[in-house]
Amino acid sequence: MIRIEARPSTPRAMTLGIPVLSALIALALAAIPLLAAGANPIAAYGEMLRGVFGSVFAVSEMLTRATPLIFTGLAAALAFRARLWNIGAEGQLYLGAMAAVAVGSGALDIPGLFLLPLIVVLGAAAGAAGMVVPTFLKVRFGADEVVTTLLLNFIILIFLQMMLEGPLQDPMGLGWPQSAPVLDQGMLPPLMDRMRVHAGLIVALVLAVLAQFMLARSVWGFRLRAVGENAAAARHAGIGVNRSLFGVAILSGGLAGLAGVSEVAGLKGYLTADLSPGFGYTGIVVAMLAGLSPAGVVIAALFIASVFVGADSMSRAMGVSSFLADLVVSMSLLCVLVGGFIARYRLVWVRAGKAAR
Amino acid sequence: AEKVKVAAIYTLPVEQQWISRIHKALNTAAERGDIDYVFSENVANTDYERVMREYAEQGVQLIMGEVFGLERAARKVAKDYPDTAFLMGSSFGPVAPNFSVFDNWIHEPSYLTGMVAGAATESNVIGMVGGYAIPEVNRLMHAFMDGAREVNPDVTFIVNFIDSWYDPPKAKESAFAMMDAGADVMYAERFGVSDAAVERGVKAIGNVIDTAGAYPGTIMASALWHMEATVDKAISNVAAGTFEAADYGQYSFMAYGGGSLVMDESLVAPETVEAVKAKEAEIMDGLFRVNVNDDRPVSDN
Amino acid sequence: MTDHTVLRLNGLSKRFGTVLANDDVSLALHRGEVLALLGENGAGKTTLMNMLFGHYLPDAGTVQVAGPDGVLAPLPLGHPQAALAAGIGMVHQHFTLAENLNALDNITLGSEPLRALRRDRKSARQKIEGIIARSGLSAPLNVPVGRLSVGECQRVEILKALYRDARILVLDEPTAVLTPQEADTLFDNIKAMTRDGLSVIFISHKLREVLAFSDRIAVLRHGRKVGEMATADADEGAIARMMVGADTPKVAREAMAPGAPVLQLQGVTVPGRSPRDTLTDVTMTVHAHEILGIAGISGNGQSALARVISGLAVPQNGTIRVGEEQIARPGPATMVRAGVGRIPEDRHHEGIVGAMSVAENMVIERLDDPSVQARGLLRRGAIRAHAEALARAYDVRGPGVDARARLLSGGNIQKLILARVFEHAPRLILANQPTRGLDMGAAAEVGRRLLQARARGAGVVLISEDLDEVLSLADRILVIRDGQLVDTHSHDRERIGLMMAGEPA
Amino acid sequence: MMDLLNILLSESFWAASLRIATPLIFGVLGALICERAGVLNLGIEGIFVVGAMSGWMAVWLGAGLWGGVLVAALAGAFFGLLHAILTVPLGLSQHVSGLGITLFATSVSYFSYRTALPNVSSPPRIEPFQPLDVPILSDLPFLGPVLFQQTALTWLALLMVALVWYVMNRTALGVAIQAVGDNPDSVDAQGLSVYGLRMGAIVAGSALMALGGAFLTMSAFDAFFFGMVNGRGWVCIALVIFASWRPGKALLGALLFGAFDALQVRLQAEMGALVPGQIFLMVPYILSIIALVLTARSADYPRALLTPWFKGQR
Ligand SMILES: Nc1ncnc2c1ncn2[C@@H]1O[C@H](COP(=O)(O)OP(=O)(O)OP(=O)(O)O)[C@@H](O)[C@H]1O
Ligand SMILES: Nc1ncnc2c1ncn2[C@@H]1O[C@H](COP(=O)(O)OP(=O)(O)OP(=O)(O)O)[C@@H](O)[C@H]1O
Ligand SMILES: [Mg+2]
Ligand SMILES: [Mg+2]
Repeated sequence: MIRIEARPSTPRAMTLGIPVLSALIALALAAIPLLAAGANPIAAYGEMLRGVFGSVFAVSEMLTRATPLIFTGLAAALAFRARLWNIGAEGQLYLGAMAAVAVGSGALDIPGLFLLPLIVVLGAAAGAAGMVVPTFLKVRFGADEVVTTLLLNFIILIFLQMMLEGPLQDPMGLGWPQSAPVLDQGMLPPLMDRMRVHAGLIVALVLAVLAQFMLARSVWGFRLRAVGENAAAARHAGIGVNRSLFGVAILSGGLAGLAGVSEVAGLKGYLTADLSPGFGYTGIVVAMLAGLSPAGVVIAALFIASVFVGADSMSRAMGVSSFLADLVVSMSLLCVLVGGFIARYRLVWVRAGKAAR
Repeated sequence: AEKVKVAAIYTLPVEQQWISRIHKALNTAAERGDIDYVFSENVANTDYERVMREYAEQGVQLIMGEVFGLERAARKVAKDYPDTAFLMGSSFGPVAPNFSVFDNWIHEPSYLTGMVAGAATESNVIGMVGGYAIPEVNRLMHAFMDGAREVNPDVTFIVNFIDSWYDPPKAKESAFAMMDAGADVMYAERFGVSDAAVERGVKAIGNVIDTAGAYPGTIMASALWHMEATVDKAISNVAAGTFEAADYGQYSFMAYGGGSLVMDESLVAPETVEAVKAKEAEIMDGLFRVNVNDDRPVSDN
Repeated sequence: MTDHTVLRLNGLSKRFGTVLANDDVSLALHRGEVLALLGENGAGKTTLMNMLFGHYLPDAGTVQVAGPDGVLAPLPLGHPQAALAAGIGMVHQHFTLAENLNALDNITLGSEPLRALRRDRKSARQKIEGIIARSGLSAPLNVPVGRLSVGECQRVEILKALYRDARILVLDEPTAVLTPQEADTLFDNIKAMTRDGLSVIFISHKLREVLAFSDRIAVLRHGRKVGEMATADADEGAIARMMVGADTPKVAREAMAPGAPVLQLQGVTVPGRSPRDTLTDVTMTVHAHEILGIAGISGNGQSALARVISGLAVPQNGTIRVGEEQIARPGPATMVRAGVGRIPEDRHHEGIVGAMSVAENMVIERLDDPSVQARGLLRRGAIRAHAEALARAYDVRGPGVDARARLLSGGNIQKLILARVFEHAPRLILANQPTRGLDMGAAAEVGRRLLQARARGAGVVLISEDLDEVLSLADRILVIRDGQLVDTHSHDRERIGLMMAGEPA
Repeated sequence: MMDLLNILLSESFWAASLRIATPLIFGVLGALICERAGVLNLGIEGIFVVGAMSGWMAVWLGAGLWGGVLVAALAGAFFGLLHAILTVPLGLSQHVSGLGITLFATSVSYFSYRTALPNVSSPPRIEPFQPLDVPILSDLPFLGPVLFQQTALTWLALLMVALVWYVMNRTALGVAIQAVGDNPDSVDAQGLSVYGLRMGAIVAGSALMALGGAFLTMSAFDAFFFGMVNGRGWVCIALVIFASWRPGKALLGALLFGAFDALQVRLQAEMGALVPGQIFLMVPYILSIIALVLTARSADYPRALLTPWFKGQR
């Protein structure tokens, strides 16, 4: 019989070593699809490494892809801390992006000093609104937010399509369902010449640090943790549970909205219905890998981005199907999940018969 | 001669009709031994720019693909790699020195298939199922509708967009709904429509690719797109070092063999065949210009 | 009673991390015998029984059970299935019922092969009805268990064991949630069954029951068995000494003149979905220097009353006054600010946030206080220092104030809550089931603290299903029944018991 | 108005509703079983994909239609087992494991499809399930076309509704599954295996989900496409709650959703000129949320949903 026992404490080497080991195991497992596709795994790993760290360009691309994941990862981490299961970051991201182009692409031609903050604030507000609605339905009617946020993703995406063929459509866009570009002064500036990595990354990092600090050190964070760990006790102790939930809903939705702002005003410049290849959902994964810690979110986002960019680039170099990238990401995720388990628990083999005789 | 290194970047899998035509033309060129061909499919627009740069860095000579979702970014990349030739599906114009564009300008054969459909319908109701209402789609639908109206002024259209490039079951349901509303000829812009037509025994018109073999007795005519002319032209330009920024759209016109009509003459009335062939000749001779209309088509009520 | 041994535990040991929960415990049980297993909170009683039943695998030791032929045979350990097959039935300290199923399904769960294509509910029902007739333990069989009262749930638990033909019945604190009358009936029924050969081990902290119903007593302390005695030879003092290793001081209540009113409820009505959370037109006054006891069978509106006083329920009608102040918008925070200290009924569920530290739990009701925060940031040093002082003052023992509160034992969690409540000298204290599940020492400590607060001038509302506790602590006793309060004007056990049951006194 | 009435009275509309509902019926039943046992299975979207791909692939390789159905179920069961191992004995987050399974199952399907068929220009087709032509019944007015001209898989879905209802409500196994989703301790204390019941339920539920995917490639259509599942799995997650975890209501919910979808394509065709087509696309989702809001308070959740349970820890 196998028994699972919580480790009294996790050795330091293990906290650091196990995630790394898990990632390595995931890469080892990636050899299976590689061999199936007739590629040499050893060469592939080399290509993968080169794809992420081989050049300044590669690193900048990895950072570019990590940026929205930090935002959505933070969105999920904060909400999940309060046991508010926000699966709707994807939709909230698009709400933020819509708000950004609504004001940023010519509606207001004002200096960047005003326009950029306006875009950021409105984008965050739009995302926040997208999470406040399901939170209201939860608090008022008891409607499960996993489902409402999930369904809202679809509704928002369809709404987006409607907007891109209607009010938000670029009049110069030859009829394509896309928005007009954000004015130059409304764009988040790039961090490096000729590279795509942009100031959104800095914003994301600052917010991660801030979130980490507030969660651990502020009364607000205290309340949020209490509500998440035991809402009944928090309510009994006089903490406004609904207020905390709405607060975290606003932050979580706002962060997801910022992911949209950052993608549209930092990277693409205008909005299309395929702005996000599932950043909202991946954010959940990032948050959980991070153990719901904001600082961890940064590391997890960098990890996921590295694996994706590396595997994607490797698939091209090795001439195997580019679907390999998602496959490697998902295997890494599952391995790291199990690794996290092993760090917290140990399996004990017990022979049941012995004691009985 | 040295093989030209060509890479293609597609935002959808290579089975998608539109992309399959480019893929096919490049594969043909590769089989001929003219090029070394690699491709990445299903690349999200977010990642597209990185993939372009990766190929450019690898020294690929010609990069093909579609930049409808990232027109500006793509032109920026092209500027950063002036020695690489870019030939991209795009709604906008070329940019010197190295960024050329193309599009599926098969409105001409679409017009002709419209004539077939308009003549064939008995209920005077034609059903049209589209993916998204984007210019590339709208343009062909309007040409088709114009053609149908030319031969049959009483014809009405039911138009539906399923808001997905890929959902054959949904396209099929949409087609069934139109047949329930009286449509007896279907314009099959998406996969799934012809399947519904086969099940109900009504006729269909194909688009971009020739699926007549898969739906025997159903597809009366198809407007085909051929990328060979475009691709071969670009490859030879690159090989000769004469690649320039240009609009390759014309190579999709019928006159260049980029667009063509196929008809199953056993399913089409002889007088219609005759009328269509006459019109085809007019187009080839430049005597008739098919109107281009990019607006979203709507149902007649 | 014969001397025939039906169960033998030989040298069982079990370690959880650093805690040695059981250390080489041996025990024998005879046919038809009621053995009381006693010990302080955390002494290892539940752990021992869980090993017997197969929930835990012992680190060392063996168990032997007599078969139907009376011959002792080794029991395979670590398999509840095997224990059930050997005729061992266990009623756990916490209910193990599926609330969405009715009693019949809960009772038959696991007794039928899972592969069977159909169930024979008819004969199951007949068998259960037979057991009910024989044992006198009745419960509605067709209602989802979630809608039953705790007393009914407790009976369903025992029926579960009897349905599996248990010859050995383990009862882990079966009366912790029952009224004295319910408890007496339960034990009468069990006694009757022992005459048919049932053997019983029961765990309890209530010495009255132990002395009245057991034949023999075994005592655990810190995981070791420290003694056994025949109940006939035992008295409270002797048992307590064996459990704690020292005498426990008796709490004595001195007479005291009541002061000004500290809590007045006037015509308070709370509508609820079940009687448990309904109050109808309740009027009551609590004075300074007074402990007002609320007795009643569980599920008669105690929770609703407690929710009103702790600010969790907003009455539909009526007024609440704390001291002079009328509470316009009741809420937990308002109540705390008005000087109400609240000891919740369910300490794990409502009393603490188990995943947060002991120190954090100590300040959770006072987050706006300048000693806790400055400009929205926690003063972590101050919080910690405060917690350490408080833990010393109230003798909260455990792995330290930075440890998660859930790691504390039940008694220490209660002390944490007491510390939090008493620290700010509340003028009114709501104590809802404050000693439920606590051992004698811990319970006495709670009583002592409540009396201290009363002496200081606080008013106390003591809601308890343990009538003995109410009798010993309260100055005045009201009975709650069907959401209404009745003054008893008495301290007579018999009379109050009858009023609780709804009979005219 | 007349149009709407005409649509609602037409048999083809109801036949379409049932057809569109079929994959959802499989999916919602599968999700229901998992959640009844206390485990949320967000892997459903990916399990749909793997069912669609593997079932189709098996038929394409010559396994026969029912062979394809079996392969799809087995593939679903495999990914279900993975989810079960991660969430039951290991007790990992059900949300993340589920999303991970969706990503994994989807990418495995796509990667293997592409590796097996590297150079197709149009997707290869199979001979799919044909509508059953039950002799006399299919000629019945109204009921004939609606019920008796569906494919065998639709019938299988309806059969599954009855089967799941029977197992859940009339067998010891069903009672045990309901118990383990409400309070695992109740099952443990009665000598049943919490792990066994939960894992079994997830595996069985996932196999059913995969049939929903298989329907797409083997009945609704005859080829596999990337992205063809298109959110149908997620919809099932919402429908389970709408159905209060009851098979009968699950059927009703799936049918309602199917009906709205069928209505949507018909109305859009009629009124597309007046209203943006997207409005119609949104309707089923908005109605799901409204239904959820209306039923939420009365829904009795499996109390142990999302809560892992470890043996020997309480
Ligand atoms: N599953 C477990 N994991 C870790 N520690 C445990 C576990 N179960 C019990 N313990 C510890 O073992 C000791 C004995 O606990 P046990 O529950 O047996 O006490 P008890 O005598 O039943 O107490 P009470 O009277 O409060 O019910 C305690 O210190 C407890 O914290
Ligand atoms: N013949 C039977 N065999 C097995 N279980 C049964 C049988 N009859 C009823 N049950 C179970 O007993 C419980 C109550 O039965 P009943 O048939 O009254 O259910 P119900 O309340 O009407 O619920 P439903 O809405 O599912 O019909 C249910 O949980 C049901 O599953
Ligand atoms: Mg105990
Ligand atoms: Mg019934």
